[in-house]
Amino acid sequence: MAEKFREDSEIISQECIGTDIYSMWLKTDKIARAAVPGQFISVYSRDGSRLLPRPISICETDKEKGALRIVYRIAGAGTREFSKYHRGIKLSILGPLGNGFPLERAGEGKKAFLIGGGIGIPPIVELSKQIGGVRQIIAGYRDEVFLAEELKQNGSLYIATEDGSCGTCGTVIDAIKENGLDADVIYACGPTPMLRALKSFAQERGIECWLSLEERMACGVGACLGCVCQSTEVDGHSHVHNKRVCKDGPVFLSTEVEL
Amino acid sequence: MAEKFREDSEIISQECIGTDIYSMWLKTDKIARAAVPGQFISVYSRDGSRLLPRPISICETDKEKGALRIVYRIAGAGTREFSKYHRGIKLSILGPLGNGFPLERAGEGKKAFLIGGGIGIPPIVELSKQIGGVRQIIAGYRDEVFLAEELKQNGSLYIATEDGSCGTCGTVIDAIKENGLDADVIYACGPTPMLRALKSFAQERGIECWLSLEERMACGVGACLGCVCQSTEVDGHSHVHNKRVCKDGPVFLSTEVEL
Amino acid sequence: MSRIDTSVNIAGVVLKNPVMTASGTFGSGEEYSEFVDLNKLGAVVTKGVANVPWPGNPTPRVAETSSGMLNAIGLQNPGMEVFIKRDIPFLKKFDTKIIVNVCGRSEEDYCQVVERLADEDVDLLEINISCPNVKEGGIAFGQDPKAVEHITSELKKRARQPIIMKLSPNVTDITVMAKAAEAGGADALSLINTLTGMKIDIHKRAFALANRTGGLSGPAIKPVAVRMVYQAANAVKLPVIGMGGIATAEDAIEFILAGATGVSVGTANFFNPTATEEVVSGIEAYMEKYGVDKITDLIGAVR
Amino acid sequence: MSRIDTSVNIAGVVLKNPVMTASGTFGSGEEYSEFVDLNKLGAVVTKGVANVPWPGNPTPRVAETSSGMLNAIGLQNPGMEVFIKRDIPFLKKFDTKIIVNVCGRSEEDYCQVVERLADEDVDLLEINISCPNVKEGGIAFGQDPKAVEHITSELKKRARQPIIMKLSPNVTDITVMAKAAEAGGADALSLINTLTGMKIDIHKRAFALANRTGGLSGPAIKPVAVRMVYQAANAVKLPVIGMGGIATAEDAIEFILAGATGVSVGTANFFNPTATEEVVSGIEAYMEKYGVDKITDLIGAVR
Ligand SMILES: Cc1cc2nc3c(=O)[nH]c(=O)nc-3n(C[C@H](O)[C@H](O)[C@H](O)COP(=O)(O)OP(=O)(O)OC[C@H]3O[C@@H](n4cnc5c(N)ncnc54)[C@H](O)[C@@H]3O)c2cc1C
Ligand SMILES: Cc1cc2nc3c(=O)[nH]c(=O)nc-3n(C[C@H](O)[C@H](O)[C@H](O)COP(=O)(O)OP(=O)(O)OC[C@H]3O[C@@H](n4cnc5c(N)ncnc54)[C@H](O)[C@@H]3O)c2cc1C
Ligand SMILES: Cc1cc2nc3c(=O)[nH]c(=O)nc-3n(C[C@H](O)[C@H](O)[C@H](O)COP(=O)(O)O)c2cc1C
Ligand SMILES: Cc1cc2nc3c(=O)[nH]c(=O)nc-3n(C[C@H](O)[C@H](O)[C@H](O)COP(=O)(O)O)c2cc1C
Ligand code: FES
Ligand code: FES
Repeated sequence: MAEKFREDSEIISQECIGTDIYSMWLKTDKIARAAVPGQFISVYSRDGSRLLPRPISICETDKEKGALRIVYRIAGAGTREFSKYHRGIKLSILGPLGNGFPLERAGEGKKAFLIGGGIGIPPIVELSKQIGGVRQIIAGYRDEVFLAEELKQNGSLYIATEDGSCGTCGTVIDAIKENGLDADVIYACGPTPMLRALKSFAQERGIECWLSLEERMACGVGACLGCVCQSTEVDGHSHVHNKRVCKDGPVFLSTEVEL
Repeated sequence: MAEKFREDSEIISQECIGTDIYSMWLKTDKIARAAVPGQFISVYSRDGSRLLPRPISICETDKEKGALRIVYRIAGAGTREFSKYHRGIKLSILGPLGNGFPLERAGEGKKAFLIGGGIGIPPIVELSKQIGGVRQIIAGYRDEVFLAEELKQNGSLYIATEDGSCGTCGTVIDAIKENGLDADVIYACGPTPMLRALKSFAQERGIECWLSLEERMACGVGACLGCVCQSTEVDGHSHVHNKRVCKDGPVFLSTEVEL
Repeated sequence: MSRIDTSVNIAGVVLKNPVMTASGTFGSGEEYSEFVDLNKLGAVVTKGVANVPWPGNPTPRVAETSSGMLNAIGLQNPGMEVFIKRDIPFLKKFDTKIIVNVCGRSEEDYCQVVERLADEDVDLLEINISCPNVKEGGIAFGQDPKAVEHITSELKKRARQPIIMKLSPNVTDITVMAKAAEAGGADALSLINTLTGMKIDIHKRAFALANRTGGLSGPAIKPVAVRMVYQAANAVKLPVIGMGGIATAEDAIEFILAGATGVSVGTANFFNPTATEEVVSGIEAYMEKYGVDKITDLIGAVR
Repeated sequence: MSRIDTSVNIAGVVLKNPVMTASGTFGSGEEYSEFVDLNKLGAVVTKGVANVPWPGNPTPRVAETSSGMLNAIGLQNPGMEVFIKRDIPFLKKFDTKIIVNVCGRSEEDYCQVVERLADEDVDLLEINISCPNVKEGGIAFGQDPKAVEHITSELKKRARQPIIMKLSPNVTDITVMAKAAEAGGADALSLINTLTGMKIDIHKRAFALANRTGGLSGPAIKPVAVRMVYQAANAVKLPVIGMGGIATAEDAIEFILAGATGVSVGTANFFNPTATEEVVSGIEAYMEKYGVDKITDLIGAVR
């Protein structure tokens, strides 16, 4: 089991990279070096009225500097608080958490789809840097495009927007079809409807498919059973049809889970 | 009735002036100009888990710059929070609150005692600047002396320390006696035992005596009845033997209140 | 904004909007009228009024807790005669409804106040049945359904204004109390009063409040309050006034969606003196944003 | 620090210090053993265990509130057989006491778990009587004194380990429940379980929890918990384990001064994974500072 660390990490920089979307680099002692793509951190609020940590995916790591990047959208009071902080402030974080994407399922001679939807795009950045084989990155947005520069550097990027303002008009699956793409393995993170569509898409085409799920969390470490998803089979830990997104996931094989 | 203002005031400066004692200057739009000596402000926490404002006396005002000074001791979580803030941060404050010291009871040809005990000393600074007549300032401390420079500038300063490290060894009353002082009117702010002693001292000598009381507050404006003290007579507002420290006080004639 | 209808009807009394003040946190309106335009509020609910002046409890009467506060004011009030002479005329100057909160130590106390107010120009009476009841050995009326029904029907007989029974949350099943008040003839319910709590100063090794226990209020209790408002509103046909931790329009709308016809702002006044007015304008903004024409469409919309 | 005695005795079981984990917030210890040295804790209290695996409630199961959180996990657990095979051996590796929290949907369920655990190497059983009770129409055992006394005496007959009855705070008078448990033969009490609450998402106009209501925990509820611990400890002769919002040593000492012999850290683990250990060392520091030699001198010292 990978080790987890609790750190008071210093904000190296923070910038707004889109409407309500922020990018923050954090200096960490150990977390950045220990992290693998697809893992997340728990970010603790500095306001005592907000107790629960916010789970945020690791978008990039700089192992040399021991720094990690998160990219997040303001969704409520917690993320709004984070967006107000500037360089030098310390944020308490816990990580790296969860399992991460299984890099070994791709590699030399294999074609992979690396798919991100909306605020599920950030973890795809580090994944695209570390994974082997042919990298076909498909990013789906409602309208405004972000993180595209980073993604382009690590593979062929295909964009889909719901309003058609950039790339394919439609979903990430529309983009795959429009560009006639195929793959041996899928890695994806994004909203549940997208993951659900990818699960059946992968099933139809018989492609191995790894999905990163989201669920409301409390502990983030597997103790509270707050964040479960339904599993196809009885789970080895819970002994019921439930898996913990925070600990057994967030990345699951699409056939393991019900969506 | 004096007008009260709610302002987001900017911290001009903050410094530590003694063990756990902080001095802060705040830029205000209207409060500093409207304030009279002995009034206080309610300082709101920025941490959503702490709801109630902290009442802090106005130590000095700079009417030209529209600035006011508070001097406070770390007593718990709220004052600890304030002590961490630096220049530029905005603090939400409400004031000026309460009645203040009746300056007209002193003046030309009258001798006044201006007495502060411990963290009750701050309001005596502005009082000593604005009051007329002969100003005999008596400041009582446990051990560590603070604000003495400011006090010296506006009158003759007599110091008492409980441990005898400076001035008279003992209480403010010991200092009065040791120095053979007398006065026509007393103004005082400090811990209840000191006020209680002054009340009987004044009674014995037949001196008019104004005391600034402390009580735990919630609203700070007279609405909640959280902060009452016992009054000698049935009070005209409450119709019972209670007066509101925040609104009817904090300054009372010693004969009006039970201590 | 004129297109939006925020008015609500509580027992035949039409309020221009559902926003009121919670009893005991707003005096009789005078202190906060320096910060808030009382004309903008649906109603002002006064501090509890008894038949005679009450001195209340010794101090300390208040203490802070995480996202909440404890109070043991002990219902200090100047008695109904002073209230009628001084506070009603003050409130009559404003275009807002007047709701008088009534307290007592015995059934007779309550009856006297209600009878005395019969000919006064007030709109509604709110009966605080969480007052300590000396005769019944310290258990509040509000914790026994038979007592709730009985006192409600006694007061209903005497009251000229509609009566709102204010329920205590310190009960096993709030629906039992709500139904008892309905059976007794209540015109409306309000809830929740404070949860009984305690704080100890570990350095002084003493109770933080002179009274030992006090009532917990503020954002800390909001989830309990929303739950009870939801349960009560679904258990009876009466309009419900919801309160407990309301500090923003979002909080108020949460109570309305749970089933509240009116909402009261209490402890929030202490940390934001303009909270009541902000709740009013925030509700309007929410209705604009989501295209809600009538606030009554939101009442109990989540079920 | 060796001079200081932090040990407490709960129903004949001596804990090295009063600090435990609150059931359901610490799993069976494994997850938090990455952050905390379990050897430092007085006891580990496990997640509720039933006779058979329970799938729990649909998600969302958790929501945040001001200084608190709501949970409706629905007592998901792998059942007693897995628990005995996997979790007890894990906990036995540490020098700490093991307290198994027991849940059930019927009296038989509880009896089965208690009987099955009789020969297992656990120190104490904590009986969660706030579980939904299918047979009695959804009202929890814990809200009816007759049911509390009855189930306590039935379990007492069968249990080999001392039993701690864990009381629900959603009652009018906690002392009635405490006395009922005592009359039924309980060896100790623990309180409080969560307060029932609700949260509504006003933008989605939907309940924040799939289960609609959930249990409120965290610092928000501490004043209610301290009050109930004080009342219960003064109403019965049994040792009381206090919990509800304990996040720091100061909080723990507040409960001890109110009458608690043991203290449990729950929700605080979620926002500070090392909270339990910090409470242990903070209690020692407090005792050092004030020259308290035996922690038992602090129990119920404020009255
Ligand atoms: C493993 C994981 C990784 C994540 N990575 C990112 C990321 O890289 N960037 C990013 O912007 N967001 C990410 N999220 C979502 C992020 O955790 C939530 O947006 C955040 O917790 C909201 O907190 P808040 O206080 O701002 O909003 P709140 O007021 O708490 O909630 C606002 C809305 O956000 C949604 N939400 C809240 N918490 C969660 C949650 N734990 N999971 C899903 N939805 C939630 C709710 O639907 C709610 O309506 C991730 C979530 C998970 C579980
Ligand atoms: C009119 C007035 C003027 C004041 N002026 C000053 C001042 O100029 N400088 C200064 O340092 N302090 C002043 N105080 C006291 C100050 O308000 C408290 O120290 C502060 O509120 C404590 O807050 P906290 O969160 O730090 O501590 P808490 O954790 O809230 O309390 C810590 C301790 O402080 C005491 N305390 C808390 N609130 C009050 C209160 N309202 N009145 C009296 N004691 C309290 C309690 O005994 C408690 O044990 C004044 C109080 C009043 C009523
Ligand atoms: C200081 C204070 C005094 C109160 N006095 C009364 C009262 O006189 N009568 C009454 O019915 N409720 C009284 N209450 C209860 C409030 O009206 C309200 O029911 C409770 O505080 C919950 O709302 P809140 O969380 O918005 O404050 C008082 C509450 C506080 C904080
Ligand atoms: C996520 C969660 C799960 C819980 N599960 C259980 C449980 O299985 N059995 C039980 O008796 N109490 C359970 N509780 C209640 C806690 O043990 C404790 O009584 C309550 O949370 C108050 O303490 P706290 O405020 O420190 O969390 C649970 C609480 C939480 C937050
Ligand atoms: S968040 Fe607690 S188990 Fe996943
Ligand atoms: S603090 Fe509310 S009346 Fe004084």
